[in-house]
Amino acid sequence: MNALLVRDLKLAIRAGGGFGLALAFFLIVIVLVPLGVGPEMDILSKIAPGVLWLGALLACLLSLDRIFALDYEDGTLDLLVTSPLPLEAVIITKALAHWITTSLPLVVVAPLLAVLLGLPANGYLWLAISLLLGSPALSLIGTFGAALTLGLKRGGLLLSVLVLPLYIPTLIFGAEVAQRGIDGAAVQTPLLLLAGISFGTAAVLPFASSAVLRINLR
Amino acid sequence: MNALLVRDLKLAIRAGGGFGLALAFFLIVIVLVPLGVGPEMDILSKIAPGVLWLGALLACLLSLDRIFALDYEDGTLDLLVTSPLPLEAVIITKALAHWITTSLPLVVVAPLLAVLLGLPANGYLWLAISLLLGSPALSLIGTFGAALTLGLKRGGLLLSVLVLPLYIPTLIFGAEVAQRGIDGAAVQTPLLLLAGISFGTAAVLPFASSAVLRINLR
Amino acid sequence: MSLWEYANPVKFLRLSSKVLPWAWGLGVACLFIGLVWGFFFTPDDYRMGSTVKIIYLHVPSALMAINAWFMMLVASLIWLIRRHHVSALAAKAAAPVGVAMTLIALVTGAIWGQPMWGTWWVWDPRLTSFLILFLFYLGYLALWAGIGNPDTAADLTSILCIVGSVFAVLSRYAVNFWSQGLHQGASLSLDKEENVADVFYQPLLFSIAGFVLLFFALVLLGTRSEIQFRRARALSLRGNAQ
Amino acid sequence: MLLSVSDVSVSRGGRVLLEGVTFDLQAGRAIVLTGKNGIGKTSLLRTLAGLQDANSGRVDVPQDTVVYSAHLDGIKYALSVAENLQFWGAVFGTSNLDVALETFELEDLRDVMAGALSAGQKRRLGLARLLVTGRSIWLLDEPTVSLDLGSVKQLNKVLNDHLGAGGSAIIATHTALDLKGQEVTIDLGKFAAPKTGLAASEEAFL
Amino acid sequence: MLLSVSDVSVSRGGRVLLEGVTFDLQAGRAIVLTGKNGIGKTSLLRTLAGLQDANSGRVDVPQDTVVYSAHLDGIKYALSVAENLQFWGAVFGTSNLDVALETFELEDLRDVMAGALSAGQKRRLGLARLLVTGRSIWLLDEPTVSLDLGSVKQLNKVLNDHLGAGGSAIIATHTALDLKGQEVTIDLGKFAAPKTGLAASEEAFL
Ligand code: HEM
Ligand SMILES: Nc1ncnc2c1ncn2[C@@H]1O[C@H](COP(=O)(O)OP(=O)(O)OP(=O)(O)O)[C@@H](O)[C@H]1O
Ligand SMILES: Nc1ncnc2c1ncn2[C@@H]1O[C@H](COP(=O)(O)OP(=O)(O)OP(=O)(O)O)[C@@H](O)[C@H]1O
Ligand SMILES: [Mg+2]
Ligand SMILES: [Mg+2]
Repeated sequence: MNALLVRDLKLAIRAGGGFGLALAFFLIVIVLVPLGVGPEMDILSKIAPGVLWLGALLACLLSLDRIFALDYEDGTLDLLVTSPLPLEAVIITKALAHWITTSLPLVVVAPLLAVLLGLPANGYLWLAISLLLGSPALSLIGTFGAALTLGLKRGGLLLSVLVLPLYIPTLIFGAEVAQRGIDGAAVQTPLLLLAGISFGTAAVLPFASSAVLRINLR
Repeated sequence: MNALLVRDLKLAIRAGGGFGLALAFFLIVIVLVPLGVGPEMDILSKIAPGVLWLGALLACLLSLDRIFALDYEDGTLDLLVTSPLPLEAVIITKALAHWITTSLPLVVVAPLLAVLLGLPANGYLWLAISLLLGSPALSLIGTFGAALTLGLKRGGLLLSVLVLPLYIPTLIFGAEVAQRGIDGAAVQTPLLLLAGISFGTAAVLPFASSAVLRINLR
Repeated sequence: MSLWEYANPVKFLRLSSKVLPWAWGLGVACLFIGLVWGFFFTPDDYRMGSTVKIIYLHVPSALMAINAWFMMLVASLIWLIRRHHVSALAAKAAAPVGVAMTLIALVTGAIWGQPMWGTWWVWDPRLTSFLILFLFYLGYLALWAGIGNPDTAADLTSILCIVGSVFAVLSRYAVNFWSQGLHQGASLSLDKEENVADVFYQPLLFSIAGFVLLFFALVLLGTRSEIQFRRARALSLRGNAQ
Repeated sequence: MLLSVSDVSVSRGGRVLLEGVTFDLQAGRAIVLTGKNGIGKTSLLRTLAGLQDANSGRVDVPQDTVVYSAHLDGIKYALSVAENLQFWGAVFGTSNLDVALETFELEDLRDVMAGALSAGQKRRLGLARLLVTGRSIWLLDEPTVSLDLGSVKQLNKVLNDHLGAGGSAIIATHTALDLKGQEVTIDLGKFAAPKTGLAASEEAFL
Repeated sequence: MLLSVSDVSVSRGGRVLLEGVTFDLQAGRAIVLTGKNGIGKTSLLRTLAGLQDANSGRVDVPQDTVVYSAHLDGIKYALSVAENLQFWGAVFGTSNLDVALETFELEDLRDVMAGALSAGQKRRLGLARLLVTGRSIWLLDEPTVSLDLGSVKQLNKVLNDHLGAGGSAIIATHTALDLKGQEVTIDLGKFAAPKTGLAASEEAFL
């Protein structure tokens, strides 16, 4: 398990700045938003929590196809499935590796980038917390989507179409936590729901993903 | 040339709804935005032109890696480069195929989806025109980016990081045309600039892309 | 004789060919009665004027859009558990019909919304979650279209349907949480105070019955053509064997 | 008896390829599968490896004894030769790395990124993985592809050593191997299903 | 003289692999390149195909006469066998599809999606492409990989016909081919560069 995690992290880093890339993408999206919607700070700061969450979602999305596709294409997945490792554990490890390389850096810098969008200061903490609690769900759901589209060459667009709708509850609760944090309202309910989604997906989705993987390798 | 175009379109369609997927992705992005930033129509309609342009940009982006990567992985590109077709023509054809499968459908439905964001009615036409004029540049720039990241396995994130900054002028002028259309201001200047970018990239970038391709295959 | 016997594709083809004309006939008749009655023989609503008549298309299609997904869910479960091909193909056939229903509901709703709320669209929870359902349909269809091997596609779409259902319910809840509504509450429950008046209610029931029957007919038709498609594939596999 | 296959039919893409396949594998012995392109060698091996279900019949493979080596070698180009092998060692809970490197003459390439290997060197790395796993039954799909003559000889020796040490192997190949009489060659042509044979999931529609 | 290589050195990954490579290719003749894994056969062929520059020396290849067939066959899995060949026919402005299908016994698979082919069938499709292009100089990188014995014989025949018709070929291979004395075999081992040889772009830093 450990070996797999280490290997995945190593590969992500050697493929050219595993950590940096997700960050750079996130940054670019955050910069593009004012360029698209105009520079008025009052509008920007109103949409800031949502935009930050959407940026994180997209950064996550764009790195999903690396989770299994590389291993599938070079035959590693066949060998992993026939190895002594339980497939569910393989899947959780891969989701974890994805989370570490993609989401974790985002959680750390999101409050920094929030400055660019004029997010009110009392929102920083809750933004970070919401991302921290919600992003594992993004990786786990994404892993499921990646497993579904395994057999398809460059199925990036299909993957997005499958995964983004599944991201909706996470997005809503996540943005809501950040928004309520800014408004000074009670964040407890959406926060618990967010954590609930992360735990729920961690408990259930790996089984679905492993079934899907086996079907795809058949 | 024709044969290549037909083949690329065929492949896009057989890979499962080449046309439909970009549309579906676009729709999803348009739905996610309110879910992130909140349901207030007055804010949404203010950011609508920018969001629609960003959505189109992302839909474009997500399908870029199909342009060369598949042909590279299965060895076709080696064979194409050593074939009698001039490489620049190959590149323009591939950009065209990408534009037809991705951008063209977006141009058609963007005004429809604009309803969801409450885009003022007088913006529909200019939105469509701006997308029509600007999207060829997106495909051409994207082709260049795809050529740059060719050797990298699943370089989707890197590709985005390279290409998105190059998209900035197109995005700015495109969103500006749509915005001015709504405000009833003169659209001529940004419109000409937008068209200029599309023509300029069509005239110059294929040469850069073909140099890059040759280097990457070396 | 067990009901499962009709899960055999060949038997299903035979039985459905007998049922299909009835479903068509009854469906068209009910819909015709419902629409004609509703459009021409009911008074205008005191608040909404004649626009209220959109209800005869809007409500049945919205109902069917949701129920079609539910049917797909059940069919997917049956396929995964009992491996009846008919079940998987019925789910596949229901999806485009469901999408069409969703679109009808969206479009009629938007047309209704323009006079009633002064806007084609608002991000009301009911509307939003309906749009989200549409997205789930799109994903489901895209997966079917993307995968070549029919059995693999059946398996994967079934799993997606189940996982998707859970997330659709979650989304529904989340959306409620996210915005307050403008849209009508449930008004068909029989014991409610604010029920639509009887004059509107009876033709509506006909129209709903018509939609249900037509849905049934369309799914039967779709399933039949999917089965025939697989049959042709099997025959050509046998013929083209090298 | 290590592994037994009785009356198995194998299908792929909806068609039955092989039927009535029956054989046993003993410790210290090898089975060489031959047959023309497309007969179903790869499909049979995938069935034995548990990646694909048999269309009918019984496949008995004891748990955790088999290692599968496919057309593709599962090599990570961004890892060095040694790192590639280390990973599989960790997955299979073993660590006889050096032996594997030495056996397939990869010591010099130990720290080279696998992406910079030639076709044959990659194949040798893929084969070295077998030694690292410590499994006793090897399922090999065309192991000699891309190998030069020296490497084929070396592979032959490795196989003989493996059989000598009580291991066993099932090998699909088009090139002749010299396994000193420890092998049974099975021409899959004799199990070839009639062209009209359809897999169960297709039969259902007729 | 169709193609000539004089005193060429070939480098890959910053190291010189081969140096002083010199040979000529005549019409109706073939050159067979041999040498152990990693010696530089693929790199040399890529140089001849114009995909890679020679480190030094002269490569003379007349324009539009060469077709290259690599380790990978450039097959589109989502196109049928015939569609794959048609495409290459259109690119090279030719249309002798049926001959190519017949020669490599692919007629039965004509309308099968290429993704559903076995390893050897894919290879045969890749080889059939050569016939479709109508080019006279074939550069073949390990053409016999994955082929069954019958197909190897068939390939041999195709090659002999090609040479007989005045075509020519350069073939990197580990398996013996029987080209009726029309071939010159070059063991690249004799051109192997010393291990310390660096490519020009690396030399520059020393
Ligand atoms: C695009 C806009 C609209 C959408 C997507 C939409 C969607 C829906 C949905 C999903 C249902 C639920 C069916 C059910 O669960 O039973 C429904 C029912 C209904 N809608 Fe709409 N609707 C829209 C606009 C409108 C408008 C503008 C009106 C009128 C003011 C309206 C009036 C109703 C009524 C009366 C019902 C029946 C309520 C019930 O019995 O449940 N809708 N609509
Ligand atoms: N992308 C690369 N980067 C760096 N070095 C490489 C790369 N590709 C190949 N090499 C090195 O170049 C050498 C020659 O490789 P090449 O593929 O030409 O050998 P080959 O003679 O075709 O071998 P084989 O018979 O195994 O196919 C090898 O030693 C290999 O390690
Ligand atoms: N993904 C697939 N879908 C449909 N049919 C397939 C698929 N893969 C292989 N086949 C078919 O199954 C048959 C057997 O393929 P298999 O790969 O098992 O052959 P093989 O004996 O290994 O051949 P080779 O020696 O060429 O590797 C072939 O006729 C092929 O056309
Ligand atoms: Mg095989
Ligand atoms: Mg080589």
